[in-house]
Amino acid sequence: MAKQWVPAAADSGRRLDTKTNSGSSVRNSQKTENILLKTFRSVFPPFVVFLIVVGGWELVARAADIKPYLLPKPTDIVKAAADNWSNLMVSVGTTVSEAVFGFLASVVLGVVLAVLLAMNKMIEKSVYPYAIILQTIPIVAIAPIIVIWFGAGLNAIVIISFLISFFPILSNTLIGLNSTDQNMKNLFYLYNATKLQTIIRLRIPAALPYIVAGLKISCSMSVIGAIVGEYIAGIGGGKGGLGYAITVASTRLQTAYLFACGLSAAVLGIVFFLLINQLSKWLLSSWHESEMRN
Amino acid sequence: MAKQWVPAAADSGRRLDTKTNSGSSVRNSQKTENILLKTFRSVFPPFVVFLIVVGGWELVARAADIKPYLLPKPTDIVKAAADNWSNLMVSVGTTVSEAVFGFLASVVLGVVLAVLLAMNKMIEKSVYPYAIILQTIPIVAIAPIIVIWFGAGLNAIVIISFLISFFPILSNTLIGLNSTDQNMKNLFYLYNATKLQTIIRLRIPAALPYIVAGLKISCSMSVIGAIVGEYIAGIGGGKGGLGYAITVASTRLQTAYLFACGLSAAVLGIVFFLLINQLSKWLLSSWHESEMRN
Amino acid sequence: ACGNNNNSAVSAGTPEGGKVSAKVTTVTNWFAQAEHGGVYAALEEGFYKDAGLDMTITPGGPQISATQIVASGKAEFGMAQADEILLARQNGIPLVALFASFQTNPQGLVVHKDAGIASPDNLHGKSVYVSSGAGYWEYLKKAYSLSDVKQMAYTGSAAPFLADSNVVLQGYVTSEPFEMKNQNVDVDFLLNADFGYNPYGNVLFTTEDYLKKHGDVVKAFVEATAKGFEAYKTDYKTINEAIQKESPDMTTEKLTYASETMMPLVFDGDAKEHGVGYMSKERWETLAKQMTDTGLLDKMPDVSEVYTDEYFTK
Amino acid sequence: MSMTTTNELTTAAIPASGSSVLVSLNQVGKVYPNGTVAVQNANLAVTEGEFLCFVGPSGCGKSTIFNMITGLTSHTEGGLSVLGTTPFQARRHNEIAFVFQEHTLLPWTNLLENVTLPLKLRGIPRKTRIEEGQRVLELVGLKDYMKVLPRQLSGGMKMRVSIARALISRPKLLLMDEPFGALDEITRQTLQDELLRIWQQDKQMTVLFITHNVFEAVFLSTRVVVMTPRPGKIAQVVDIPQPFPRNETFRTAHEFSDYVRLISGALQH
Amino acid sequence: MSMTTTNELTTAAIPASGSSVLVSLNQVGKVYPNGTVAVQNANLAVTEGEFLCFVGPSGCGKSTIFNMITGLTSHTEGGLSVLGTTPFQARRHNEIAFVFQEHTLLPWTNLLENVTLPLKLRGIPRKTRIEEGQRVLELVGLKDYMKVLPRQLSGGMKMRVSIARALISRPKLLLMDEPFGALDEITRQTLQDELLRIWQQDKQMTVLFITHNVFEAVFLSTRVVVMTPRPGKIAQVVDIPQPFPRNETFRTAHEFSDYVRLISGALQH
Ligand SMILES: Nc1ncnc2c1ncn2[C@@H]1O[C@H](COP(=O)(O)OP(=O)(O)OP(=O)(O)O)[C@@H](O)[C@H]1O
Ligand SMILES: Nc1ncnc2c1ncn2[C@@H]1O[C@H](COP(=O)(O)OP(=O)(O)OP(=O)(O)O)[C@@H](O)[C@H]1O
Ligand SMILES: [Mg+2]
Ligand SMILES: [Mg+2]
Repeated sequence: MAKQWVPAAADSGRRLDTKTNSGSSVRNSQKTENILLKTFRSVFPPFVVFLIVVGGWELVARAADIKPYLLPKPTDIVKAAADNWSNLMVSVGTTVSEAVFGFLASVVLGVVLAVLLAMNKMIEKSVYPYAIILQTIPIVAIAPIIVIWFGAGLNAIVIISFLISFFPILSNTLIGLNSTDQNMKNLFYLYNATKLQTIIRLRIPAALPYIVAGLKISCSMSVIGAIVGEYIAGIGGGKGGLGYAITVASTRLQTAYLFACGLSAAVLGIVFFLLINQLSKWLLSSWHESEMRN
Repeated sequence: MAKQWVPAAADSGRRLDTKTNSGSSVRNSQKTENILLKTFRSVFPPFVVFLIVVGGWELVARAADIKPYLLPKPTDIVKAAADNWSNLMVSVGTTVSEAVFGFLASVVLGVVLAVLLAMNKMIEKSVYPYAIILQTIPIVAIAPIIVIWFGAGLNAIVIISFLISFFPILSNTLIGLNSTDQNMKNLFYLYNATKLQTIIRLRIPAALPYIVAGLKISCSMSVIGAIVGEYIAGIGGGKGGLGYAITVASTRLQTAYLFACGLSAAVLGIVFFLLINQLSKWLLSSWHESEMRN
Repeated sequence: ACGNNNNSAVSAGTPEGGKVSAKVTTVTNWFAQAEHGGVYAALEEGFYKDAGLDMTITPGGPQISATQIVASGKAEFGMAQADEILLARQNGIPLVALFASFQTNPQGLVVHKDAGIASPDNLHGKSVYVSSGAGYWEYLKKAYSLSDVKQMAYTGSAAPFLADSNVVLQGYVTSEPFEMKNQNVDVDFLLNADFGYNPYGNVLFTTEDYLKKHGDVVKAFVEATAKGFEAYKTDYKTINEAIQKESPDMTTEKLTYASETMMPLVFDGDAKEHGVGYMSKERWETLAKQMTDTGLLDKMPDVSEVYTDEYFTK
Repeated sequence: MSMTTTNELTTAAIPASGSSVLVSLNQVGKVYPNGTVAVQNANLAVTEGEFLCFVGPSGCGKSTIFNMITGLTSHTEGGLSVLGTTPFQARRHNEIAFVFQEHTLLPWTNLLENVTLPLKLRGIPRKTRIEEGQRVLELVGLKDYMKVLPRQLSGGMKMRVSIARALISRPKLLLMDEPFGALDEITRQTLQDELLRIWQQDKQMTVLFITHNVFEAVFLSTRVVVMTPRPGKIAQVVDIPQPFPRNETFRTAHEFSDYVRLISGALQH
Repeated sequence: MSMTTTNELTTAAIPASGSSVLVSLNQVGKVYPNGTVAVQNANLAVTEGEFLCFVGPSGCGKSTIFNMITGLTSHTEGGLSVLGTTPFQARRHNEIAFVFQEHTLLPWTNLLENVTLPLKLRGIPRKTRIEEGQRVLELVGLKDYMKVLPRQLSGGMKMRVSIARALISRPKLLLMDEPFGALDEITRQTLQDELLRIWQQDKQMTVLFITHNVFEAVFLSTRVVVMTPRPGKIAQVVDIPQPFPRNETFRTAHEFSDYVRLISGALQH
């Protein structure tokens, strides 16, 4: 009889039970250690990949003698960023504020419009195509009108950022609102809930995973939107954002600084994303599979 | 005793029971009528809104005497489109093929990458930030490199279209894959399913509503991507797409034709969207709330 | 008219008999237009072929950087403004200017006739749409103390200009006045060259490396291109038809207007004496100094390395 | 033994004298769009204050009848009236409550919020809501779990929360679809007693109750509706004219086993 | 009357002679992260070929014990072995099957696909899968519903599909969490008989079975594990050393009611 005793909480098998973490019989001091270990584990792999990517890039660029004006080395980029640090920071600051406004507008209008559409199929059918037009019509085509109607600079840029980041929120929210479990809808229906109550107390909470998925897409797109906005409707000069900086670096053939700006934009996008990610964890971790610890 | 008999299937109350439609005791001829009526009902409201929007636009433009080079009237746009019909069709054709390639690449790579990321948290943590970078780094910043590496024209354009439309699919699919119901995951785990089986037989089908939501966002973005690509890395000449046509029309002050091109892009986007919508209906209508008839 | 030849540099060579034979590509700076007339003429009339060059002309576009494409070796020859070449060299891209299409740069500012702007001195308080980072604007800003001018990003659209008579737009003297006339807008044109900033326009260039290795190919290219411009001068109508094939949306009138406007800018000045395409050290030095003064260049470059005039023997 | 059996037609025709008819089915039929005939020719009149149990084999159409009464699905044949009006109007009176066959708890909010949802939807103030919530959670033995999320409960506990939610609104018509199926005998008996107590307190409440347990049906109800499958029909309606309150004495009485045997026989038939 | 009651400690120590121990719990405990002590000091040795029923009040930790045995959740105290190895290794033998308390059907595919899933995951060819699928669907009386999607089924039918899925893989160890709770008496008895028949055919199969129905527990099992709540403990293990096959005679025998009374007493305690 080959019996094998397994001591508690020492089994290494894959744990599907998201309800448990490392087991609460473990003592407190060990818990703190665990948290440190976990943080380390979650920070370490991306860090290693980062090192590999950046190191590899640097090495390949050096080895193959890739010209910096074609593809600058990481060191070139860092140097360019350091040399222009104060300019870069001003640009980043400008872009951040534009992107934030654009994103907030997207969130508010996207969710509100989705709710309106979800409440009435007829409205959805009539209005939704225009939302798609808003997303598909090339910004360059309507940029002049935006500039003329809303004035160049911040206004136009925020509107362009909004136009670019708004649709993913609208679309995802709408699908989420339409995905509510039939049993729960029946529950609210039978308890005589008004449409508004059903939306607020049932359909929006149930759609949260979808809404958050939309936010995750939109948040970094709002950065792109701000940059595109600066590019096509921006004001030049001292307070130009990253879009302006990129154009200038591009015409001046300062490839390394161009990359520094581009990567700043990417970092901005990632920071926005991580913030939304935190929000998502906070909203969903207690009840939705997508954010449960495991 | 105020009793009120309700004859069958004649109740006008709100029907939450998606399982039933108009009641199958209705005779066949009536059914056909119903279908016609339904089609009419679903086509009519958007059509009315269309008339109102376009008519209103025309009237306001005429009344306020808005200059055609600022905001052309619908009639101007139609005329411009008719005058340049064959050019326009060539441009549309070019853009369609670029967008389709870009979109297909997004779908395949987006879903495949999401599956890889979903299979391993470590990979997800390490690789996902780079996906965000891909989406956030301004295309203008890397356009010259894309052109040098892949050559101007179709290649570069498809890649740009891909870069722009890829993230929504990746992000939504990943969230969807992570949303699988715990009970079902347990089921597969206990039946000793391999990771691949769990992905294919459980997590992907369960994630379909999210994947489709991603497709709905991406499909029209691939059109935008193709246009941006043409604008940035396109080649002019006879076979230029809508992006080229827009650039040219813009410098030539042909605002009406510019709008005709922009609206063609929008129509393209809507057509793409409707196709994906049909796909979604076909995939989900039998089991997921978001696409059940009601 | 697209596609790049990856192996073209390899195939360049000089077989016996002293005649070159090479497959080469030229990247222009925009979609095919009259301003590129000389190059297309040389292609159409077979001057490149006669010189042993199997030439492909790739039109540029808004974000297609001829300097980077040539620097990467995907093309042998490119087209850019003189100030761009100086900037490129400062950023480590070893380009050499070979041939200046325009003695007088066609770039300038379009202004409404009724705005009363006769010189940059009158620009105070106006909105000016210029490409972000443009060299001439830095010069004008400094030379005319235009810090109170509202600078806007130019993205190719003229709509803001049409909407407001206080708006000033960048443009080409060969193009924008014609378009504006078509829209019944009365405009004046301030040519940058008239106000002190005159980099050679549409300069054809190659890399130092290519020049060193394939001097004979370069020579053949420059000579054939010069012949092309001479041919274009007399026969621009037929060449324009070829250009129209590349850019079908160009009207004949537009091309004609451009051709007629550009001739003095190409063939007057030093070109009269030294031949079309000629470049002088003084002009390059003036430009380099202007750019250094405005801060576009960190330090004065040695202009003798920037261009070569050894193919101008007249 | 005063056991009476009425067939469906006479039942529909003769409501218990004096009280008003709350729910009435007249030749009601239901065909699902896929062609399944779930219910056929169902006749039934439920008078105020009744406690009516439905028994019948799995898939015979019990839940379907409930869904038609609540208006969640439409009947495709016959006539149906609830609280003197259409099922779709009836729910507007806020006098109907129900327990679904599958517990339907909102996963994002705690038990108290889940249980007090019907009150919240009616705009009852927070203080009352909390009091009432505590009351009904106590009733089902889950007072300690007020702040817990549904996913931390066992299967039986979730069902008990559903029951608490139905009881909180003090309904006039209470529909329960196998509420005690997931419960152990003791919890079940406690809840049976509680339910009868509440029902008796307020003689106005009418209960429709689906169960698979014939003992339970006999113990609880004034009448038992026996259904047969394919297509779902009401086979028999058995009166249980035994006095309330009922207790262990009744459970062990001879009549009790007689009723059980009668109904079991009708089911087997 | 040959009724023996062993307390938990001795049960763990003395497995039935001869056969090997399939599942063994040694002072097993489970504390959920939120602090709930779900199971405490559980000792149990299940030998091959046993039919073991678990009874106990709602929330006493029955499902938790099952989850620990299948490795879905880890035990936080004591030692646990399944099929001679860890719970996490055990499932790799492909010899465990189970019915969850809540039916877990894939909504996007039909009953046949749902039922044959375990075979598909093992790469069994399509033809065999269809044959086996039809066999087990017939067993639970749902052969006509092969091509139907789960949402078109009644509550009890869904549960029967879950049962069919568990039976299809002819497991060595079968865990069933209240499989018959949602079924009417007749379907329930049919399935009980079927289950016993399958179990007896193949003397190697061991069944762990959670139920709220003490009659069912006594009728089916060789031993009944009685649990008490807060914290969940094994209060008593009752042997039912009655011969198989069992039938109506056993159900009406005096021993039967004695066992029922004994276990009900242990539960009430
Ligand atoms: N949405 C639906 N579409 C088609 N058929 C359905 C649907 N819902 C239920 N049915 C069918 O209707 C019949 C009756 O179902 P119902 O749910 O009313 O049974 P039930 O008596 O409640 O059974 P149980 O006791 O198992 O819950 C079944 O045969 C079932 O397959
Ligand atoms: N994920 C969880 N997190 C915290 N507590 C839990 C969790 N799952 C179950 N519990 C608690 O553990 C205890 C036992 O739960 P379990 O599901 O094992 O009960 P059970 O005996 O199966 O009851 P039932 O017969 O009602 O299904 C309960 O008090 C429950 O609240
Ligand atoms: Mg039912
Ligand atoms: Mg349980």
